[in-house]
Amino acid sequence: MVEIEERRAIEAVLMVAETPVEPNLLAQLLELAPARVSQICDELAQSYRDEQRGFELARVAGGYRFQSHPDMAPYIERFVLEGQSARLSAAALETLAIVAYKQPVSRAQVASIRGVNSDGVLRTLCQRGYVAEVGHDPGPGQAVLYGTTPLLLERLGLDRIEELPPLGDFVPGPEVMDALEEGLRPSG
Amino acid sequence: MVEIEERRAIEAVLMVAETPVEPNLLAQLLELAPARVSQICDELAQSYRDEQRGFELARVAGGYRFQSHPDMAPYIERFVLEGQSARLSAAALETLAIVAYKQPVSRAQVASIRGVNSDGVLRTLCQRGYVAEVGHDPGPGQAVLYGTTPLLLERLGLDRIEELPPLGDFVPGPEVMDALEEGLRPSG
Amino acid sequence: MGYQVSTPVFEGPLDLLLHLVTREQVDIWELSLSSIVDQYIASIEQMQALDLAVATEFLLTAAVLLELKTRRLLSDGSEEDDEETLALWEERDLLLARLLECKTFKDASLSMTRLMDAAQLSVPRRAGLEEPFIKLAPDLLEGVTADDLHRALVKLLAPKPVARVNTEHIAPVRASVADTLEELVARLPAEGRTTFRRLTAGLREPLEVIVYFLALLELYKRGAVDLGQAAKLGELHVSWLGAGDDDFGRQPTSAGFEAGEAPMVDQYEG
Repeated sequence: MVEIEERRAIEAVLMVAETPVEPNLLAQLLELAPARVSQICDELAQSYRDEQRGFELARVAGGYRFQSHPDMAPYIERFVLEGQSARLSAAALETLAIVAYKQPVSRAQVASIRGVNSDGVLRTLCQRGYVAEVGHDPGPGQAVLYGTTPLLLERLGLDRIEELPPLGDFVPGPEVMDALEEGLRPSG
Repeated sequence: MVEIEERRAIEAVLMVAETPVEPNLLAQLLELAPARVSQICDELAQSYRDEQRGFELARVAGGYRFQSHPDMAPYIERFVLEGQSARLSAAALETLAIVAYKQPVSRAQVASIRGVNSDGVLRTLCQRGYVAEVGHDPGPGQAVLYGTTPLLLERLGLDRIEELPPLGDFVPGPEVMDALEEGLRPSG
Repeated sequence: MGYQVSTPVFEGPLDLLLHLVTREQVDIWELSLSSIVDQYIASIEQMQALDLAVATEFLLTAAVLLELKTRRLLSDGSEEDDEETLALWEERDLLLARLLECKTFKDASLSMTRLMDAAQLSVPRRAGLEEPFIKLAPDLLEGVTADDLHRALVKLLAPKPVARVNTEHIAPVRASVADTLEELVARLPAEGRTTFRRLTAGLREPLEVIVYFLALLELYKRGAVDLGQAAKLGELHVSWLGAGDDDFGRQPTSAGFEAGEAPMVDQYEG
């Protein structure tokens, strides 16, 4: 691999990574020695400093990641306060509901109930402290299991999670009844 | 604000954003004219190209975002083992095309074009977040109307839905019409 | 990743027509339905799982083709009246317009696929905020209640409405009990003693068989035939007893039915 390609590949991977990437993993991806990876990363970090970029390449928790430059913190704060919509998205509400009622629950279980991959939403909820890892599935694979946190209870104004409205008395909504009726109506 | 600070602030904000950031929001954060923001972003994008970075600054779904350079896709594929969005079925793509070009459009209209009930496909597309309810038909029945979402634009890599190739490009040519007419002659 | 539906031909009902008519230059009126079915079964066997949506759409397609073909065969005569021809042409124009529209969107969807594939080469950054800033973000749960969570889950767990095959375009089978009665009265005296199975051997539609059964019951009620069955679900034996006190000769509609109105089988549907 030519040198420029190595550098570009590392930049690309770090750009899409959601958590710090260990040099060993980068080395494996690029079929390079870990020492060489560290060297390239150091060079990259230096070049961003030289160019006075608004981001930096930092070594965090044993890996590398892109992050905003500390000098830019005031802008990030304004972005967070003014830019983000403060409402919980429908996807997040659904995911939170599944975790609250079905806990402890794995990512795969959440995805199968929602019908879509929900990893990103779960991560956001974890970051916000509403949901947390509560253990591992004893079965093969040992999937991480998620549950709700005391912070969530506090925000919902509940004392215990058992105070959530019971699911037992489930009645299909009007749209389901409509659909069923429609389906049963003889044609013609 | 000195020019270099504007550039750095934009780089920093885009680094922490999870969805494309509209130039208006950046303009508000930086107290700049939106046109100036667009200009800086274009210059940034150009500088990344000149420096042969492994990432690029793209204009997608009405905003700016960092993304990996398409040339680096082979490395990203190795890195992101699952995250890639699953391919849509042909039925889903057809329905998506109808919604994209005819929006706002009702379920009945979609079904009449496709020739089959398309409720299930529409529901899947809504769940994926590519299509959403955008209003109600003012006529009798007040049918729900569907349109495409910014997420679809992201998936398509487009800035605005108007960037889709015009539908006229896909109207079958005279040879197909002839073949159809020939094949469908009612009396032999 | 499940299976790859590698049968674009059968993806939609209109697609099939389109494919056969344009690409293979097949005259729809000379189409062999059985060969399409064979092709379809072969393609299903290649799938690892049966895609119900595809299967349903295929059945619908087959039904449309069958109906078009049937009409073609039935209207083969030279004494077609003008109105009927006109209606057929109108139907053809409608079908043509739909095929063109369908093909337009199908091609548009292919171009969208190409856009998606190209866009997929670039992966967006979604790492989000760094730790110190997360705490700054406004409380997402503002205004969210336990009832909201309950509602969200109930909606998720609600049984999904099942798609229904629209069969309105398929012409109903126009077999009537009155007609069948007439046919049986003409046929049974010569047969003397027979079985229900033999009587209905030439019938394909379950509805037609049901109509035969209803007609036989009517004759039994009037004492014109005797029915016997050796065992439960066994062979049903039919013996002709004679016209009895009713005259079945040329006048099939009688006291058992509404005067002059031969009941359509539709009335016997659940």
